[in-house]
Amino acid sequence: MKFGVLRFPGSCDEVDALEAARRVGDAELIWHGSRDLKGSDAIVVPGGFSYGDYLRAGAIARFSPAMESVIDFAADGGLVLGICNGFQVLCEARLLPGALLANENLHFTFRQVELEVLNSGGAFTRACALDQCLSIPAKHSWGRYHADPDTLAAMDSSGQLILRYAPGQNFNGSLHDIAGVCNERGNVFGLMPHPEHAVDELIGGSADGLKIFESMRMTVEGVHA
Amino acid sequence: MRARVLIRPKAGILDPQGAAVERALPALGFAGVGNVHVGRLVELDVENEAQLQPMCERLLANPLVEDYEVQLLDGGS
Amino acid sequence: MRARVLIRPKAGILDPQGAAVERALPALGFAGVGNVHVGRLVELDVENEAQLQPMCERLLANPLVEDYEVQLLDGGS
Amino acid sequence: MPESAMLPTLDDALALGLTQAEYELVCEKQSRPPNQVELAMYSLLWSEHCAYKHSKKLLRTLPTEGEHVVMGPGENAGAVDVGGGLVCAFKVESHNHPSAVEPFQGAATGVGGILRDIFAIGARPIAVLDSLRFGEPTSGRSRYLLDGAVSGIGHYGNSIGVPTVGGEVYFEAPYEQNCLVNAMALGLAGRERLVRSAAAGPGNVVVLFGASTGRDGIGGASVLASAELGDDGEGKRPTVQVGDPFEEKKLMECSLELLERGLIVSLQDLGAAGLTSSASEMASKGEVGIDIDVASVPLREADMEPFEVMVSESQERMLCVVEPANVAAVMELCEKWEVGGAAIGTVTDTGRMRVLHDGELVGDMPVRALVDDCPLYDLDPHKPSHQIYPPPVATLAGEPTPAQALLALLSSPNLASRRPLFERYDAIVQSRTVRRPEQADAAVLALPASEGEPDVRAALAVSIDCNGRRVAADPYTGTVEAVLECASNLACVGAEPLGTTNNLNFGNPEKPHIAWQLSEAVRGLGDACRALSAPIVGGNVSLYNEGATGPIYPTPVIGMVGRLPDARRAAQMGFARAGDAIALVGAFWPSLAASELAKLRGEALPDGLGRIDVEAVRATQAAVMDAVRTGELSSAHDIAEGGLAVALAECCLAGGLGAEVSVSTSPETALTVLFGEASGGFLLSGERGRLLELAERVPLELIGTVGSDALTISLTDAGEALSVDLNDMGAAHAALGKLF
Ligand SMILES: Nc1ncnc2c1ncn2[C@@H]1O[C@H](COP(=O)(O)OP(=O)(O)O)[C@@H](O)[C@H]1O
Ligand SMILES: [Mg+2]
Repeated sequence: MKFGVLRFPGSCDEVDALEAARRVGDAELIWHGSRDLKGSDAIVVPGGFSYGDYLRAGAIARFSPAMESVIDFAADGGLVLGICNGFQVLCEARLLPGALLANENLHFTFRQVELEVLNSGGAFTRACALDQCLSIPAKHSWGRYHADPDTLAAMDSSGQLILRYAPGQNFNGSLHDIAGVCNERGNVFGLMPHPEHAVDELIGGSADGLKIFESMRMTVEGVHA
Repeated sequence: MRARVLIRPKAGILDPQGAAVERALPALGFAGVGNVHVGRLVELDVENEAQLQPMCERLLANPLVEDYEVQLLDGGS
Repeated sequence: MRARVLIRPKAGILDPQGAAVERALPALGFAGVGNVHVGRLVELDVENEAQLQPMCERLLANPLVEDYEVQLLDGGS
Repeated sequence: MPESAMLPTLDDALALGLTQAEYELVCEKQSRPPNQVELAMYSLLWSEHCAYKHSKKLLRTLPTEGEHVVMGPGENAGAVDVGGGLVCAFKVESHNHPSAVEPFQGAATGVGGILRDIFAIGARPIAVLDSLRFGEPTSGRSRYLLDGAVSGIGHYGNSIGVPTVGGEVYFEAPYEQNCLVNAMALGLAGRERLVRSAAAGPGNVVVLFGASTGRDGIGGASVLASAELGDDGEGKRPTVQVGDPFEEKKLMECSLELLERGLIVSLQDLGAAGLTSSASEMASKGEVGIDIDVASVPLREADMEPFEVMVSESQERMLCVVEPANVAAVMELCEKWEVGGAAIGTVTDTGRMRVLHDGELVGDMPVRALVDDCPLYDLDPHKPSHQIYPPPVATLAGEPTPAQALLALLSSPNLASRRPLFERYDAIVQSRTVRRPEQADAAVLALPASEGEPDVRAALAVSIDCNGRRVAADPYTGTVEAVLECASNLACVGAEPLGTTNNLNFGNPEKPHIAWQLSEAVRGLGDACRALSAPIVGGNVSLYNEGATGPIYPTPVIGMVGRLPDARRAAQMGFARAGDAIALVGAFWPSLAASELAKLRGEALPDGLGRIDVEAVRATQAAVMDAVRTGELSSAHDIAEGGLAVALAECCLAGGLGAEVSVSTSPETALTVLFGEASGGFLLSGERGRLLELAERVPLELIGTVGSDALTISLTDAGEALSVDLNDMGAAHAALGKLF
């Protein structure tokens, strides 16, 4: 399978995501100005600061030509993973419900966090076990997930709350400790922590993030856990 | 025409920046301050003022979490 | 009394946020936009309006790089 | 040459910081009084910052050559060979004054500046480290500066995608009025990709690319503004430079792609003194001339005068020399990365730096005079008859018990955990960071796997250090200690030093006692780097760091880069396994003089530190490095501020394990043995037998065992000296959190 990883001028973690994806399949970078997704089976919108993230994180990036194609791709059921800034972009593009606000501590914060898998049946977590704990680093200033109560209730009942910060790990003040959510259809997933930075024990001591990429491969290739 | 857009966190959404200012002011000797909110200010020249609302909806504000208010600053030009 | 403080980048100081918005708007089909500046908005209740200026100088604005403007919103309280 | 504007006077020259003799020399070099543009340019290039007037002669004594050195001082950054066809470029630079004025932007643009130095020589930046000094955190201003500087560094580094992997911060009263913000950056490049800044090829085009030019940082030179402009008020003269990391990100990618595609002849960043310095240095290094037309420079503000364009310090700009045939391709690439680009001049064979405005000549100077002919001054060093720094204010009263002293030290601003700071930095972007802050004494960054052995990745190790209080007590020995400390940090992760950079932060060198500090420090720096075969490949000098209450502590910040063959074996500093033996390694002769404990007790600085046996320290470092490289140790940590007890506590806290330790001493010398400081001591843990093998090479004493939930230290003849719970140590160590 082939991952396409978007690259904005201000992307920072796109090469990390590319290399992480290459551990489970092929992967290629896609320039923000291009509408051609190069036949990708899944898209990663990576971390960083897309267009400088002035105004609001992701606000400008969502209008890029590449994102227009990603919106169509998602509408056709294609898998789209948004990491950190990518999550913000997907929310701004309304591919995911809710919004990401300034961390409650008002600081950029980098910390290894423990995440609980709330739904291991979906396209992005099928390589995980239910309630499994993943050790993955998070690093952001705008990671406080917010959605209105009705939306949250609906998301909860339809299994869209995928990852949650383990007790004591939610430094950004996200509602209900939410770390990662998917859309109703289950083919678009965003999370603030960085799975691409937890794919090699040598670098950071955890390879738990690989499970996300592995799950996507299984989904695309029709493998069931 | 010069226009000003005031963008504020929607009521009911935690505003940690406002809270931080509210906490800091008494420590600096400013008493009697309350209900502090911090938002964004965008000022710009526009030719067509009818564009301001869609601009806010699409880019300048995020209507899910922010309210905005448009002010026209002068009639000229 | 409710007060509003508008905080803007000082003239001549680089305003990357304003520049980013100015670049983005035409691409979204909003033509004829110029001179865009992005700043901050602080709204608060104060008992003593004479405190507003020192508050701005000391906490709300950074006078080295920002100008501020105080608006009083109503007489009541 | 039209003398349109009024000719500036001697008074203008003095206001711009030139001496009368220097001004007269300028007149001589020009064969006439300089005009406005020329005087502005001379005054900057002949400033201490650009001309190193008071330090150049000393710097010439430093060792700059060695087997690993690929590029020594003189270029934008130095570089060492790290194997596999790769070089590591690195340099440290100060942004002290701008940070004192506006800490967020000052620190942010400091990071931006040092990153440009790295990619200016063709290397992709892979890491940043910071070195900060503030007054005691009891001062509100110090906390404000700390918060602003840390936020600014994080803002820039995080946004541009370069990890901040390490650093240091000290709080001492002499920095209250004069904080230090130094930033170091590292980059990687293919050996053949390195590019120099020398302009070459008369007829070639000079292209300025990146951000547009505004009145940023014009500061002092604004005395030259013509009257018509001057009356428009201060708003027109912003001196705070605002950094835009997004612009720099694009500039960096654009620069690297220009080099990769072979489109440019040479490259240079714009830093202090803007176009003036960049263009003149490029011309000087290439022994050519350059013509620049300021009317071609893209401006952020419409009505800038030629001298303003030449001296503007607007950030995020680069200058390159391009063959005419490649100009179109260069512009195309600038467009791709959405950075502005403009041909603003040409390389000439005149040896002159000529400034034009729409074709009209407004400045004309010999490049040599501008760049090389600034007079250099001899220092007049004299050791002061008494210690010039007042004793620190005591914060630990009476005769503390060892447990009280340990907790006081762990919670003291200089020793408390830096976690609240480094959590504001992205330390992992680019997927190289094998050891993050607080995991090991040095940051460790994996290099690409070699072709033959895909499983084994070598790594770089990097450390930055200087204890200014100890340098104040003894400039020579204190500087030697700082260099040794860096090398010890590298040894703990199994790395051998390859090269060194330094930032000499001192007071006013025209004062004999500061001149003495500076000369002694440079002598120590040279001796130590020679002894370690870790030559100096670059650096920076920041002088005149004085406030109303006196000079800063002399602060020669040392940055050292080393290499280890197998990243997997980089040791961690935390104890890892209950039951492991703990060894004290090295000829370790601690003393309380100038120690952290002495500071907490308000003791005056001593006149001189004990001599160091550098060869013995070096031998210990080599033995530790070899032992770490076997991968058979559980942990390694060197003993620094706070002495043995604090080092043990740090091993416990990092590993979440206690220890039982017994040291041979009597109650009278207990505090010295527990908290005294000296170079050359290490704590290793691991299997007893494995540790004992080391005893054949270096002094080694088994002092205890890892385990339990407390650190317990007993004295051989006097029973238990202290026993402190891990939780209590952890709470003390977290003291810095309250400052943010
Ligand atoms: N303390 C020092 N030790 C060694 N080299 C130094 C020192 N200070 C400055 N240099 C070298 O002098 C040259 C000029 O330095 P600087 O003006 O800071 O360069 P840049 O403008 O590129 O930042 C550089 O090559 C730098 O490495
Ligand atoms: Mg340079």
